[in-house]
Amino acid sequence: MSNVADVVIIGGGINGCAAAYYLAKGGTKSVIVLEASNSIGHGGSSRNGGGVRQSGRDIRELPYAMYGIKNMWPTLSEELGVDTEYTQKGNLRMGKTPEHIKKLEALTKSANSVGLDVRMIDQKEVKEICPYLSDEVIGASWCPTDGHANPLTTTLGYYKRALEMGVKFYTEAPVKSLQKVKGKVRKVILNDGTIFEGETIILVSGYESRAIARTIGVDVPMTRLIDECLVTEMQPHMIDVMFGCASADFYGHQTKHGSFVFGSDSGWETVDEMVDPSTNIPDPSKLITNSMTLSASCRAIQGYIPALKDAKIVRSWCGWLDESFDGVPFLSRVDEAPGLILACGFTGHGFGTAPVVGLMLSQMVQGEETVVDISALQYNRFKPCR
Amino acid sequence: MERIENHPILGETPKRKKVTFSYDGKMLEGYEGEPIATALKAAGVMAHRYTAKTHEPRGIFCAIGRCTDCVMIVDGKPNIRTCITPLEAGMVVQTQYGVSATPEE
Amino acid sequence: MVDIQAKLKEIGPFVEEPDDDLLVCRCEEVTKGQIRKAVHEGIFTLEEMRRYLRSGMGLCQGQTCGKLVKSIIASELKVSPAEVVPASSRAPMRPIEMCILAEDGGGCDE
Amino acid sequence: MKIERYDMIVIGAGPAGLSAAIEAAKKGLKPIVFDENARPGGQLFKQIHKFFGSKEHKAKVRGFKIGEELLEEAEEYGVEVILNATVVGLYPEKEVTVKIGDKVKHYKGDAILVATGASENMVNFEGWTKPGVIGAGAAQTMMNLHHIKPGNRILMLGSGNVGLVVSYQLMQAGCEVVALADAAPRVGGYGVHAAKVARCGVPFYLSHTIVKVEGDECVTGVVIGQVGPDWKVIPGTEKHFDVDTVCLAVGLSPMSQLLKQAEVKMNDTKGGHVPECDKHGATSVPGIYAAGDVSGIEEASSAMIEGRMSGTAIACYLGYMTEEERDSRIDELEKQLDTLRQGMFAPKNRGKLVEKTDEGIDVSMNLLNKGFVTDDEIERFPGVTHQKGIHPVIECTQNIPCNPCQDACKMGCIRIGENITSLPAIDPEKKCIGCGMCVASCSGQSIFLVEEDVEEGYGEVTMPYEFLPVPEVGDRGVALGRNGQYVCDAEVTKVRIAPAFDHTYLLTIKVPNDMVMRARFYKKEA
Repeated sequence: MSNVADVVIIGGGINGCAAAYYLAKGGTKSVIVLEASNSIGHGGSSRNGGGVRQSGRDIRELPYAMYGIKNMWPTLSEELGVDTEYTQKGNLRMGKTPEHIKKLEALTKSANSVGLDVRMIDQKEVKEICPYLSDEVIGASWCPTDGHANPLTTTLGYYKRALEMGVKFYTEAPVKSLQKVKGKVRKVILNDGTIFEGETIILVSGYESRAIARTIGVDVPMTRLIDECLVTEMQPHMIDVMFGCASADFYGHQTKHGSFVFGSDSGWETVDEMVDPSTNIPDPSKLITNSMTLSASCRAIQGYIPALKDAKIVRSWCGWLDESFDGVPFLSRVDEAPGLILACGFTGHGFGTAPVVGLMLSQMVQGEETVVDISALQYNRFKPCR
Repeated sequence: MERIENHPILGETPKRKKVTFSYDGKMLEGYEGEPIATALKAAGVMAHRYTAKTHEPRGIFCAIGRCTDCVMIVDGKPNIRTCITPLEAGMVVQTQYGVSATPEE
Repeated sequence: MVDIQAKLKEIGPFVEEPDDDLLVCRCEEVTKGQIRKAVHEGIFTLEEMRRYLRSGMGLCQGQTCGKLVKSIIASELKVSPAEVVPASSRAPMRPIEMCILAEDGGGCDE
Repeated sequence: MKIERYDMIVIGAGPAGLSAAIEAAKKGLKPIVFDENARPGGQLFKQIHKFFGSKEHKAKVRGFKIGEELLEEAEEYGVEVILNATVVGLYPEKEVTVKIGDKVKHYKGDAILVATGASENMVNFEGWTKPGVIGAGAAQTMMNLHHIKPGNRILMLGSGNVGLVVSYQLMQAGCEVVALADAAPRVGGYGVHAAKVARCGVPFYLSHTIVKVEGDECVTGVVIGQVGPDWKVIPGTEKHFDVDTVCLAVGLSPMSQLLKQAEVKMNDTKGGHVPECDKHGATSVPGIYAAGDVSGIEEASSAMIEGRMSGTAIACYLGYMTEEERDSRIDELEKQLDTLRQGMFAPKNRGKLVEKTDEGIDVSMNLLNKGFVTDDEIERFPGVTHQKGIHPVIECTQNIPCNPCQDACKMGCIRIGENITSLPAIDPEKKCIGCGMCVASCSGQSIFLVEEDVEEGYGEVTMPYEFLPVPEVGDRGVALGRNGQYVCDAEVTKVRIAPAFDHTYLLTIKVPNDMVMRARFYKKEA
């Protein structure tokens, strides 16, 4: 086993797998992916609502989000040889109060400023798009080029393709630290002492990136927040759009399979702590859902889509999202750590942009210009408040 | 299938109230409170649903509400586990095709 | 640490078998061949198999096929079933209507 | 949000859960028991056969009666049992959410006992999804709870105790069991269970598996075939049966999802995914306990004792009894449990071929391969003697934990001794009066009364009989041998029933006197 590669990617989530795939496709000879857990896509990649959207994003993210939807998603299933279930039937971000509408209008205005086709629609038009919604919904922002896909098959599709192209994947390979050699980040040391070396190291491990980056003196300003998802039993085909709401009550869509996948919260997430119940010691790897969230989510969903009241929930799950200080990801090289590329802080909406992020990571490694300018995603963009 | 009226160990089956219900438009009889699946079995119904992908018939498999193979459309609601749902007078029970009440082509 | 490429090399390429069209997951109608093939594509855990093929993700949540899928993965990987990472277990234990869950714990007065 | 507190929350009102709640309630705890089913008792209410063990294990009492007794005891000690109560999740801080009717409620227990039992394993073969292929548990549920025949002509797959017991129950319900198949080379369950099925004429096909199930809309037939050492079917060995039902009894797995959700440390074993427990049933999470099948598949009798042990441990954990009190009670219960875990079918012998009994007698290989002991093999067992006049013949040939026959005989004809797994032996010095109590008390239905000479050329055999219709005196029919094959014509000379027999009729048939050691079942027609 050769532990030396051109690129070592820390994190076997969708961004890591996509980066590995585009690197291999772009001709990088040796790529290694290290995944801490025992499964690929164990983190946010398998714990999200599957939104592939531009609307609602910070304008710094819009250029690449739009690039991905225009140039990558439509052909992705074919490229990966899996059904990504990509459906481009629009995103409905709903509002129930004048305050909600105001918020949506502001988002819409800023998105229009960078050329996104998104507009405000009234209740009548909302009902035309989706007749199952509650009368409480008074308006929405509507982005017809948004959509959704299946994060599970998409992630594993990238993984499968990357494997086929010779990328080496190691699971159950948790990284303990990074180490510089002659001023350049090169060594990746696992908990069990195994050492990997790469000309370039891509750190794409969600919130865990923070602790790993710290081992070479880099601190990435982000926090961790729990989010929960649930899925219903199969329903007759009803709705193609992706849902969201101004109040962030819930988000989700009906899958190709017929089940509805939703994400939501109980409001207690900021103080939620994962604890190993055997020892009572905090352990974020214990992904135990909260006893209140399931019902809180159902209340939220029913408040918007009463037609689903008899749909049965078959499963719920939760996951951490890596929330960056300003809600916008970090995607950049690091001045004080040459050889390292940071890709984290996706703040719960990294799935839809994963193809383009993967592509741009490969371009950064291969010394090419990225498809869009991402200088606004620099890790050191923050300035003191006074 | 025959009902067991008298059993060597359990003795005579207690008398229960007869009710009628509809199954795919036909009127059938069963006993109030027994699982819908039991009443259907007594009437000779074996296939409760046809699957979504391959359209194959399914019927009672575990009889205790775990495997969900016996689900049907009951009073308009799909995915009702008939093996553990008590029969009531006037229930409308329909074969489930995928998740709908009509066969797809 | 699991070296996926090394393991794939060790188990060799996917070879079709006569009973590949045998159904394994009754709810989602996943066949033995699909599961076997997925192993050769790098899907080694029950969790990944669920995500990839939906096996065990249907109404019964893998209560019927869990053990069967596990043994197929194990035999394809040439290990004992106990070595295959099991799937996690999540609430609700049985399917529950959204409207019933929505009644629970709502409002501040409770 | 409202959370109700209880000393002890028990999930599952089966034998383990109820026993634990009773034991704890006796010590002053207020337990609440949730069960998702409409009736309590777990699988006990589907068990209509008499249980094994000794008096303290409620031997010779039928399963559903044990269930009734447990319920009465639970009520007596104020155990709250909530039915149709589905536990949705087991969350941190020992919180459970429960769906009761149309409501979801939250409870916290100072201790939680998970006693959720087991679920059936399944095997897949061509056609296994067709309506008419059912689990053995489904068959029991249909016939013993819902009073409907699972099918008319049935093939059973699986020769463990479940497969054997359910085959017998199917016949009691009026169904025809056309064959019993198992891929294993030997019968997995108790020999006495196999023998009572085989003597009714059910052929056993060991080393056989299902090749395919036929039928379009539902099952119309099944093909089985012999398996080679690679577990693959040997071409040319296929056999077809016309059946409308195929019943699967291929083992059970612990239903441990709730424990997994609670992040209890689990072990993946051959017998399924089980929690890591100490001998009291305490899991890795303080205050969460597990008992019964969920912590490892065993019999209901063991589950009841395990439940009592956990109930005791929880009572101590919550300060309702001292450690000394706990330890002395646990010792007592452990002894009972140890007794049940002795003999050929002890957990330590699982998967092993035991060739000799504890007494040093060669085990009947026919019993293991075909389900019955042959006429010459039976002679070597201590329960089989030849005497003048009426006497018991005990065809109990394996060391299993069971001894009611010893107490049943008031004359002292039957000896088992201290060790309840010893084979019952006949004391030829003691005189049998032909009361038949031993015949009715034998849970394995392996005791017969034999009298070689009742009249010129004829003798009599008295056998346990649990089918309908009950033959009448004077009926003429045929006697079947241990292998279920015709041995001779027979006439019913006596039919006895008594409350003490508990629904087991004693049927006496007259057969030629050279047939008294061969005739073991009676049928109206061949």
